[in-house]
Amino acid sequence: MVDLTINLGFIKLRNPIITASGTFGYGLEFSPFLDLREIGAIIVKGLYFNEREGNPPPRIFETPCGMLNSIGLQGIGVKKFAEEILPKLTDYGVPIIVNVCGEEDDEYARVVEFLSSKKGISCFELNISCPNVRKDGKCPAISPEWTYNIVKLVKQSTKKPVITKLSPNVTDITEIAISAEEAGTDGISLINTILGMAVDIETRKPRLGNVFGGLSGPAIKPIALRMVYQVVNTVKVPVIGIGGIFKGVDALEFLIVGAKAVQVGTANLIDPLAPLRILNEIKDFCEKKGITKIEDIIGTLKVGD
Amino acid sequence: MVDLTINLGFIKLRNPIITASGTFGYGLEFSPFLDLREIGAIIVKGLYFNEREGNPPPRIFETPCGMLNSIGLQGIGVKKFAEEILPKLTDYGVPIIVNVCGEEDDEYARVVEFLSSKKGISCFELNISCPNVRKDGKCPAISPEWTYNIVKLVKQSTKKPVITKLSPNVTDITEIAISAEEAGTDGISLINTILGMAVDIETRKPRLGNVFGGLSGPAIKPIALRMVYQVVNTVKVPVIGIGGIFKGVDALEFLIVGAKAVQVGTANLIDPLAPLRILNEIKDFCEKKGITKIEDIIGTLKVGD
Amino acid sequence: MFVDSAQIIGKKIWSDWVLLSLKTYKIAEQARPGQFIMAKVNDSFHPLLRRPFSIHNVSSGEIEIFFQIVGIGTTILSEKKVGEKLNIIGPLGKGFNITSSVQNKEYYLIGGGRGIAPLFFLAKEIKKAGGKPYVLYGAKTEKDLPLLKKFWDEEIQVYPSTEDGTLGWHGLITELFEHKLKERNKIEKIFVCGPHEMMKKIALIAEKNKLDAEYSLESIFGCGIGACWGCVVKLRREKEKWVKACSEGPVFSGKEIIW
Amino acid sequence: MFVDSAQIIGKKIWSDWVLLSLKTYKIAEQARPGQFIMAKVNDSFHPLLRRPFSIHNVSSGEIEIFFQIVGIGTTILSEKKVGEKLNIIGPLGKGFNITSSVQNKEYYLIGGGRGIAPLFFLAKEIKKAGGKPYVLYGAKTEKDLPLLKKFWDEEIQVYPSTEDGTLGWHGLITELFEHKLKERNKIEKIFVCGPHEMMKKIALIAEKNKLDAEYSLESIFGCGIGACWGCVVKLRREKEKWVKACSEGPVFSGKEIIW
Ligand SMILES: Cc1cc2nc3c(=O)[nH]c(=O)nc-3n(C[C@H](O)[C@H](O)[C@H](O)COP(=O)(O)OP(=O)(O)OC[C@H]3O[C@@H](n4cnc5c(N)ncnc54)[C@H](O)[C@@H]3O)c2cc1C
Ligand SMILES: Cc1cc2nc3c(=O)[nH]c(=O)nc-3n(C[C@H](O)[C@H](O)[C@H](O)COP(=O)(O)OP(=O)(O)OC[C@H]3O[C@@H](n4cnc5c(N)ncnc54)[C@H](O)[C@@H]3O)c2cc1C
Ligand SMILES: Cc1cc2nc3c(=O)[nH]c(=O)nc-3n(C[C@H](O)[C@H](O)[C@H](O)COP(=O)(O)O)c2cc1C
Ligand SMILES: Cc1cc2nc3c(=O)[nH]c(=O)nc-3n(C[C@H](O)[C@H](O)[C@H](O)COP(=O)(O)O)c2cc1C
Ligand code: FES
Ligand code: FES
Repeated sequence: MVDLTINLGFIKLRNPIITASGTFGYGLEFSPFLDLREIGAIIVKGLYFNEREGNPPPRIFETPCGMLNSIGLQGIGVKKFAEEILPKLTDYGVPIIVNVCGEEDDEYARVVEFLSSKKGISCFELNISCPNVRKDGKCPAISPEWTYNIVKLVKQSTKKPVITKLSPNVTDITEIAISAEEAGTDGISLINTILGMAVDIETRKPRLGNVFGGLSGPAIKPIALRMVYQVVNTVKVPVIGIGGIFKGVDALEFLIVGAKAVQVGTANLIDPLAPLRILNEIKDFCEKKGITKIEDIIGTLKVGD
Repeated sequence: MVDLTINLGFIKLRNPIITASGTFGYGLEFSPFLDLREIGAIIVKGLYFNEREGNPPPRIFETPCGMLNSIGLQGIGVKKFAEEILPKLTDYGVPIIVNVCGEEDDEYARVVEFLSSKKGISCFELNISCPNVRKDGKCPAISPEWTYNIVKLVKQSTKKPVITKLSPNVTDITEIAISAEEAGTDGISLINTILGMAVDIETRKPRLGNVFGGLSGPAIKPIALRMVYQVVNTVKVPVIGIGGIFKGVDALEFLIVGAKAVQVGTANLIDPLAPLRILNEIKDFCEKKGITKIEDIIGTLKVGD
Repeated sequence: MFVDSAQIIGKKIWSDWVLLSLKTYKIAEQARPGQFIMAKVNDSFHPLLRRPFSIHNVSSGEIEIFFQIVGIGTTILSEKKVGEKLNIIGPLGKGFNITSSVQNKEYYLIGGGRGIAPLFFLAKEIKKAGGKPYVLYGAKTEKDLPLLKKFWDEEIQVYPSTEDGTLGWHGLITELFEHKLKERNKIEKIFVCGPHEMMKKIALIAEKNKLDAEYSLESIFGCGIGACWGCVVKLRREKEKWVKACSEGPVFSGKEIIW
Repeated sequence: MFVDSAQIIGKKIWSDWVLLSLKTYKIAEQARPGQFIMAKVNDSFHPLLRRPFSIHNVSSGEIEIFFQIVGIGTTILSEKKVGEKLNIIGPLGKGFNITSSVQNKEYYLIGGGRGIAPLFFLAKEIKKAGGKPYVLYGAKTEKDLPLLKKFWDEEIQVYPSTEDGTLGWHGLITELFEHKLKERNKIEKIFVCGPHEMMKKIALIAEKNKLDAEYSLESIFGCGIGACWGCVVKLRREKEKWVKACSEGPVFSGKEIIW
């Protein structure tokens, strides 16, 4: 028996597998396929305060070992979420994390204020890193000050723990991580998608209605892993690794460089059983190696000889 | 017949296909496979002033649709290059571009000064963007000022045209491109590799001796294409697109977003015939579409309806 | 909705058209016309995403898919051999609405190119329920109409059209439709699947003739199970909004589609 | 050096060991023992890079490769069928140095696991030139020695060793080598290929016994043609330096290798 529990300090997880925002719907979509209860935590699709239309299609384009998306955070808004989704989702008894969005800095505060009073939400993940909302792909997570301000504001607006989700589209990821930590974030998750584009040579049009989109999937894993490693070595708050995790070995790489948990994203779209399959692969690895506690793997990278 | 010639202003090319530095040796390695003369231009492996040892192995690791490398610019130095390689290479009558490296800013100047007097070099490409030289993956191309200074210095040290090669590991690629342009660069090429890493879960060691390495190949194409598009829309100097170009369609995507020429990198390692195969695929496309001049394709992206 | 590793038990190829029969009990049992499956064509990361295919036919414990080879995924799929397994999810989406009182009612089923795929299953179901399906089956040229015989074998009326006149009506399927409407105009409903431009033209004709119509829309799917919001199409529902084609469609009423 | 699309004309599998015969006139004509080919196992981007394999055997217009299934590339390669094509580049690298005066000289050829692959071709060539090759062939267990019969058929002396004692010498191949050196010590040169740790131990023994030795080194190859500097190994040449294993090796003299 392998002890798979993870203590992030502000929350205890049954296991280190979390489903990434935007790739797992509102959770319920996956209940025909797997027992949601067995997942470490579920992060729901990013929520703005109000309902939101998202970007014009095409919104998805496949690239080598990856995909571009420019969904643009279409969603139902906090009220509908609290009324129609949350009650059903809490029934499953799985920790629920809400991915929080905002067009203005202020909106982040309004979202967490509104939702803080609702039962069943474990913590918030601040999506300050979505490349699909503005045409130029800019977002708060590309600036240390902007990041600091939003995290600070949100921390003042809720007593619940807050995870800040960082963008890879930066020169120095550690600088942003430090800002988030200084502003009081309880945890850091990374990476969100990498800004990219593709062109249809027949029509000479961009493949996405929004021109730019976010790259995700196995293609980006090496970049994600590097950034997670850099951030783990910079901040003290727990770090959650995201990016191209499709198999147990991928998750293990992130844990070894020091992530305390991981999020499974694009993999869910292809294999709705991915979170539990990956979990089982981790379990098998531990059993084979005689590892009795998953936490014993975290941060065990051997650098130098 | 399709007119494939490209005028970069400072140099005319027989066609838009250039071989990327570090993936085509010193050129001669490929003479058993293809007629070098038919390539638009050859960029040789990055040269420091002196011979250089490079990084400890493993130096290469394959990732999904991509590869990490941490060669660390092993090379023979300018003198040996000028004596042993250049004379043979010039015999082929293909434009030769030297990729210039430096540990200190000053070294870039010394390399171009030394080589400017040698016969057969068409222009220089400043490699201010190699992520494999310092352990933290930093390089001049992550800073606008640093970029400006080196380009300025090099331009003062040679009369030959200078292409500046940018790094994708930045928040705002246009800012760096502007710096290079202001400092007088004749052209801009991008992208160099993206900083990444990988871990062997069996040994818990990094897959590369140098821990970090540069990601290249099809996996990064969407990111490269986006950056090239951004830079093309920012500067006036000609832009050369690089990143994951394996087929004619890939090259065409870069031309359509506005690159005036492209570089083929990792593809050479897998298919030594890649530069001419890609060229032929472009030619076929033009013929099928009734395009008589390749320059008519450049910058024809249709955005909006 | 099941994830199943379905065995390929039959395969036919006509140049770039492929018919695969798959053994998949649970999916076959629940499938309705207009629903689809998502198939993973190999277990590599390249291509990454599943590909959507309409459920073309259902018989005891089996389904069929019928597709055109257009790119990397369909090429790999076309190379599969009988006996191999294919990982699929299905049945997905909401299918065509055939009301209970089908008896003796007349329907036009209009399929352009690969759009014919879901209409075979639909025609069979309508016929079984005592309705009268008339299938219009259009394509560029004769060799793109490989399913004609299949319809004949089921004794379903099918009217082919080809743009080059090599078979059936010489011209566009939209013209054939207008022509047929003159012959037979007590139509209960039309069901349409095909290229966007074709469906748009059909929609104009249907509106002019005040015909009830349903269209199976295509868009690029990320997941097929409603998780990614990638597949949206614009509908008029209270107000204009982007609606997920995979889980709320792919079949939508002509009344709500914004072309 | 040629890029060739070589037809697979023969295949044998023993659990995770595979022997492929390839029709490739030009490469076969130029190949020397110790040289290798780079194979693209499919035409996908995943896996991306070619994989290096020693030239295991050469006969008129054909070469053989012999490999162990260890990961994605070798798995895909093992699933190829006779009749399919394989894109290869070869012959690459510098092979073993067998001087002209081989006549009656004695050689130990020491192969651990998949390291045996290049030694078959080498043994045949030595024999043809009138020399006496003695092959030491070591592995974990009996089933990892599928090539024994092949050596016997060529009447080449081969001494197996297994770590578990299921066949031949019970123990490590390095121990077998020390043992054999006592029997026969007028050795002209030894040729070694196998896991790094094994070769390192052999090198110590060879040095102690002042034996001339060549080793075929492995490292991770990016291109195999000297273009990327990915494959370097540390050598003592004037000073210590990183040398490309693919184009200046993979075979190096024991005198220059820094273990
Ligand atoms: C609900 C639904 C049902 C479908 N049923 C059938 C069917 O029964 N028979 C059939 O032949 N085809 C059907 N299609 C279309 C089919 O899914 C695509 O042809 C297929 O995914 C292309 O895959 P590929 O890898 O071969 O093409 P790619 O190499 O990915 O692309 C080739 C071309 O196909 C387009 N394309 C790619 N993915 C999709 C997609 N998900 N939907 C539409 N176009 C796409 C691309 O834009 C490109 O122009 C259906 C599509 C949908 C949405
Ligand atoms: C010059 C040379 C000749 C070789 N000849 C043979 C031969 O005749 N028969 C044989 O069985 N093997 C040979 N090898 C090793 C063979 O190339 C690798 O086993 C193969 O590339 C692994 O590919 P894979 O995709 O199956 O493994 P992967 O999935 O890529 O990796 C599996 C394991 O193999 C290791 N590996 C990956 N690539 C290489 C590489 N290029 N070199 C060494 N190890 C690698 C990885 O580190 C990993 O531990 C040779 C290697 C070299 C350098
Ligand atoms: C279709 C899609 C939608 C996404 N939506 C969101 C979102 O709403 N909020 C968010 O923070 N991240 C969103 N992401 C980013 C993912 O949560 C994740 O950070 C990223 O995809 C990288 O992980 P992966 O490679 O495992 O997918 C989305 C990603 C995809 C592919
Ligand atoms: C093995 C290897 C070595 C490289 N060496 C250099 C170099 O010396 N100088 C340089 O400017 N870029 C170097 N690069 C970067 C490439 O020139 C190119 O910018 C990058 O690989 C992206 O293009 P690609 O995806 O087509 O490979 C190297 C890349 C690889 C893979
Ligand atoms: S394809 Fe993912 S929501 Fe429809
Ligand atoms: S493998 Fe590329 S230089 Fe040796």
